[in-house]
Amino acid sequence: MSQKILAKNKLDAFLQGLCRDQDLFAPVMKDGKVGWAPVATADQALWDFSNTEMSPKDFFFPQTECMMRFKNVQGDPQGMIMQAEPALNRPRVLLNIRPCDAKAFQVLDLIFVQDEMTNDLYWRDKREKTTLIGLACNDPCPTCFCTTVGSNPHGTTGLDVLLVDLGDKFLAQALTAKGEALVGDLPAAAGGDEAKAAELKKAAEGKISGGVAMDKVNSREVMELYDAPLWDRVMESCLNCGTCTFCCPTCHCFDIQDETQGQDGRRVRNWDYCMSWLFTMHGTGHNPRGTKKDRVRQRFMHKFKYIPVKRGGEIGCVGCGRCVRLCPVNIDVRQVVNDMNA
Amino acid sequence: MFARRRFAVLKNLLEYVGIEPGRLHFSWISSAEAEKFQKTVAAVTEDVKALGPAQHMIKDIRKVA
Amino acid sequence: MEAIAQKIREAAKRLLSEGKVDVVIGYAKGTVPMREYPYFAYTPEEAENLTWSSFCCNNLALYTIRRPGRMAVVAQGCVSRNLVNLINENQFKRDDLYVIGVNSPGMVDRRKVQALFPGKTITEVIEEPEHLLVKGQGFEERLERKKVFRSNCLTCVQRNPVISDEMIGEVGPEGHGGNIDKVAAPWEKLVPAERWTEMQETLKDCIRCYACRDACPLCYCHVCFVDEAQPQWCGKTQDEADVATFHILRAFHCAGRCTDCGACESACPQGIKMRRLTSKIEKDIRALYGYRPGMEIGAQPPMSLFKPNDPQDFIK
Amino acid sequence: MRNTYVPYPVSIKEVRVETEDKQLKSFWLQFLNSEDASAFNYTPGQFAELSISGYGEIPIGIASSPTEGRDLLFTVNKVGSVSSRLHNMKAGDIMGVRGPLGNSYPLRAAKGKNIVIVAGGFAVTTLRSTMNWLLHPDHRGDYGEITFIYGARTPGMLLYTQEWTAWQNSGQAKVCVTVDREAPGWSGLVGFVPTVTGDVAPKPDNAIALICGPPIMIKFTQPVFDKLGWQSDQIIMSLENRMKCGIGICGRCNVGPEYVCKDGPVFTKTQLDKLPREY
Amino acid sequence: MSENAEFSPRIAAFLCNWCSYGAADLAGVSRLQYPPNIQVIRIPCTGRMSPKFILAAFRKGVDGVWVSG
Repeated sequence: MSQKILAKNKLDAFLQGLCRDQDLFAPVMKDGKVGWAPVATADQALWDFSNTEMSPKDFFFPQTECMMRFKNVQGDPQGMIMQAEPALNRPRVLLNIRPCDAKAFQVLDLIFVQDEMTNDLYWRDKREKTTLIGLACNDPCPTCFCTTVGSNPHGTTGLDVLLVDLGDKFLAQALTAKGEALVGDLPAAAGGDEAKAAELKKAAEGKISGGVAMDKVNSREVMELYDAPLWDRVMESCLNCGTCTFCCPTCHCFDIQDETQGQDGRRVRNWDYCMSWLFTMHGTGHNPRGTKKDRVRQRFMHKFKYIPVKRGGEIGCVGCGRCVRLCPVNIDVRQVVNDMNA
Repeated sequence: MFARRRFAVLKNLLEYVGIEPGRLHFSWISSAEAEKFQKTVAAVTEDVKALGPAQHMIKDIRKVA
Repeated sequence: MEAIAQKIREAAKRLLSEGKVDVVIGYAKGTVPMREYPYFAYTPEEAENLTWSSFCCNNLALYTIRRPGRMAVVAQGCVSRNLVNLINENQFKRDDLYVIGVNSPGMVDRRKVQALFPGKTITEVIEEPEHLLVKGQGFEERLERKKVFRSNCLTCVQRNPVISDEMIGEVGPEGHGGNIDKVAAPWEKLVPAERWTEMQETLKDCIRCYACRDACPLCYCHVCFVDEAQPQWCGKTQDEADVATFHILRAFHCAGRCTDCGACESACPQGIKMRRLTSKIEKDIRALYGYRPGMEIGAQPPMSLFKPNDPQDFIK
Repeated sequence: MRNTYVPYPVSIKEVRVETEDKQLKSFWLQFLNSEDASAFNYTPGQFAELSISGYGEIPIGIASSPTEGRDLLFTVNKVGSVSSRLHNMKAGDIMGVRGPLGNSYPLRAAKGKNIVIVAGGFAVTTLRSTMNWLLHPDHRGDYGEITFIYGARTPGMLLYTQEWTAWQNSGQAKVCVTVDREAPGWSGLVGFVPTVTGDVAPKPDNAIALICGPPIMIKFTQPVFDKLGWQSDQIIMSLENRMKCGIGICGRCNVGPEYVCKDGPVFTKTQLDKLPREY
Repeated sequence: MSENAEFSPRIAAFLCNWCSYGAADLAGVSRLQYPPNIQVIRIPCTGRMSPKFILAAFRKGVDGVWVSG
C-alpha cells in the first residue's frame, strides 16, 4: 500500500475531508486528562500525547448498550417480543488512535466474531463502519510493553492508516482499501521519509525497557500455571475492583439485564468484570470462582493462557500499560506474567 | 428513634445533592390521629405539586443508551 | 522519610522474628512513580521490602477485615482511626492487633503532581524534607510538598495514631493548617438546580468499577447494596440516576464512620472527587451529634444511638 | 446475518407441575413463526436461553427430542427471578427462546455402542431428550444395549414418570429408577444413584456413559465407573455454569479455556481432568 | 399529559404498620377525604425504612416521597 506525506499545515483540510460524511473523533485534553471527543479542526485534537486515559473500546462496545427493546404488555400482539436496536447510522473515524489500541480490536474481533452463532452484530456493525487512523508512538511510556506481547509502537495491525510524526509532517501509510481512499490524493513520500520513519520506529522500540517473557507460559499446561504458588501473593493486596478490566482495551466481559418502565422495556448490556464475586455466582448459591484468588487468577490466566490456547496463540494483552498505571494497589501485570513464566 | 438520625442525615444529603427539600417528607402520626393523617397527606401533596414533576434521580430507559 | 522506613523495617523484623505477629501489613515501593502498594511481610526477610513515603495512600485497615491470626499494621492517624472503628464494630479484637504507629507527613496527590506536567511522563519522584524532586523525559523540577498534598491531608486533624503499640519516629504536630469546615460540603452554597448539575459534573466520568468502595475500610458488607439482585436497588448502567444512586448510598453508608482518609479518591482511576459527598456527611455528623469517628475505643457509633433531644425539626 | 442475541418469539402451549414440592414445572413452547421453528435445529444435550422480557434469560437444557416434533419442552426449577416469573406464567403467554446453544451428546459418534445413562434429580432433562431420540425407530437399531439409571430423593420428585414407565414397558431399554429412601407406595429400587450403578454394573466394553446430575452424585458415581474398568474418554458429563450470552463471549461460564456455553456443556472426563474445577 | 391539565403528582408513602398505616385506616373508616396522589407502601416499622427505598422510588419516577411513623 502507498506511503504518502501529510504536511502539518494541511491537517485542517485533511480533517475537513474526514468529517464530511462521517463522525470524527480524536484524543483531546479535558480537565487534565486525555480522552476521546468529537473534533472538527486539527487544533482541537491532540497530536503529542502518550495515550488516552481509558481505552477506546467503548466506541465498539459501549459500557452500557441497549440491545433490544420490547413493549411491556402481555396480550398485545407485539407485546413482550424483543426487537433489535437499529444499527449505527453514520460511519465514524477515530483519528490518532495508538497502535496498541488498534491491535486490541483485532484481538477482540476473534472473540466477538467466531462463527455463525457467535457473531456479535452490535460489535461488527460498529467495527465495519469505523475507520482507524493510527498515530505511531515515538515516545512510549515507562509502563508500555507492547513489543513484548506481539505489538509495536509503530504497529499497523488493525489500522486503516498509520501516521508517523516526522517533525514538520506526517508519513501517512495506507494499510487497507479504506485507508487508501483517505490518503490516496496526498503527495507521495520520498525514500528519505520512509527511512526516517524506520529510524523513529527503531528508536521507539528501544525505549521500551520493561516487558514480559512468555516462552514458558506458552509451553506450560493450563493446570501447571493454575496451580502455581504465585497466585497466593498476587491476590493479597487486590481489592477486587473493576479498574484493570474497565481500562483494559481487550477486556470484554459483560452482563445482560432487562429493564422496564411502564409499557417500555429494554434489554441492555453493561460491562462486567471477573473480579466481582457476583460474576460467576450460581442461582443455587454455589460459586465456581468463590475466592479472591480464583478471580485474580482468572484475569491473568484468561489473557495470557486461555485466549492464546483458543485463538491461535494471540495474547489477550497489547501492552498498553493502563492497568499498571491505574491499579489502586499497583498490581503490575508485567511482574505477574514474569512470575508465571519463572 | 434510631431511624430519626438516619432520616436526618439522609434528608440533608439529598438536599445537598439538589433534590428539592419539598420532595421528601417525614412525619410522626399515631394510629389514632386520622385527622392529622388527612392534613399531612394534603400538605405533602400541596408541597410536591408546587414543585412540579421531579427532574432528578429518574431513570429514563427510553433514552438512547 | 527513609529513616522512618528503616525503623519500620526494624520493628517489623523484630515482631516477626520474635513470633509476636503472623504478618506485618505495611507499604512497599511501587513499580511506577508515586505509587506505593500494600505489602504483607510474613518473614523478617520480607520485612526488608517495607517502605514509608508520602505516597502511602491506601488505607491498610482494609486488610485487617476477616483476616485470621495476629497482625501488625503500619498506621498513621487515619488508618488508626479506621482500626478503632473496626474494633468498635466488632470486626476483630484489639488483642489480635499490633499497631506500628507513624506520624503522617501528609500524603501527596499524584494527580496534582501530574497536572503540573500535562501530557508529560514522570519517570521518577525523589522525596526531600519539604520538597519533591520530579524528574521526567526532558525535565526536572522541585515542588513544594504542601502544594500537592491530597485535599484530605491538608485538612487532616489527626496525623498521629490514636492507638499504637509502638511509635515510630516522633509524635508530630496535629493538622496541616487547612480548615475542614471551610472546604467541606462545597455545594451547600449553591441553589438546588446547580447542586444537581455539580454532582453530575463530578460523577460524569464514573465507570462503576467500585474501586472507591473496595478501597474503603468501612465497606465490608458480605453483599453490598449494588450487588443485590432481588430486588436490584441500583441499576448497572451508566445512566445518571444509577450512578448517582450508587454514590449517594455509598456516601450515606459512611455516615458516622468515615474518617476522611481519602483512600476512595486515591483509588479512583478517573480522579473523581467523591469526598464532596462524604465531607457533607462528616460535617453533619459533627454538627448534629458532635461525633468524630474512630477517635476512641468503645465509643458508640452515632448511627446506632439516639438521644431524646436529637434534632427533629424536619419531621412534621 | 441473524442477530443471535434476539430470541425467537414463542408462546407457552402447556404448563405441567412436575414434582410434589411444585418447585419444578415443565413448559411446552410453540414457535410463533414457522420459519423460526425450522431454523431451530437441535440435537440432544443442547440447551437454550429462555427469555422473559423484563426479567432476563436463563440457560435451560432442552428436554424434548427433535424426533417429537417442532415444539420444545423445558423443565425449570424455581430459583431466581426469571424462573420464578416463568413459574407464574400460563398457557398463551408470550416469551422467547434463543438457541440451540452448546454442543450435544456424541450420539452419532457412538453408533454401534452400548449406552449407559445416569441421571440424578432434575438434571434428567437433556437425558430425557436423549432417551427419546435413541428409542425412536429411526435410531434404535443403530445402538446396542441401552441402560437408563435415574434417581431422585422421593417418588414425588421423579420427573417424566409416564415416559420412563413406557420405556420400561417397551423392553427397548433397561430402566432402573431409584429413590433415596423407602417411601409408601414405592415398589421400585431404593438407594443412591452411585450404589444402584454399582449393582447394575454396566460393562465398559464398547460403551459410553452419559452422566448428568448434582456435583455430589457425579463425585460418587465416578469411582464406581473406575472400579468397573471404564476409561475416562468413555465417560461423558454435562456441566452447568452461570451464563449470560450463551455464545462464548461474555466471560463468566469458562472452565479454563473452555466455555461451558459454547465448547460444552458436554465434556468427556478426559477433557475435564485437564481443566480447573471451576464448575 | 397536556400542558393545561393540572399537575397531579405521584407520591410514594411509606407508612409504619402500627402508626400511620393505622391512621390511614382510621381516616378511611371515618370517611375523611384526602388527595388521591399517594401510593401507600406498608412497612413493618419505620426502623425498616432504608434509604434504598427512597432512592428506588425516585428512580422509578415518583415526584415525592413521604415517610411516616
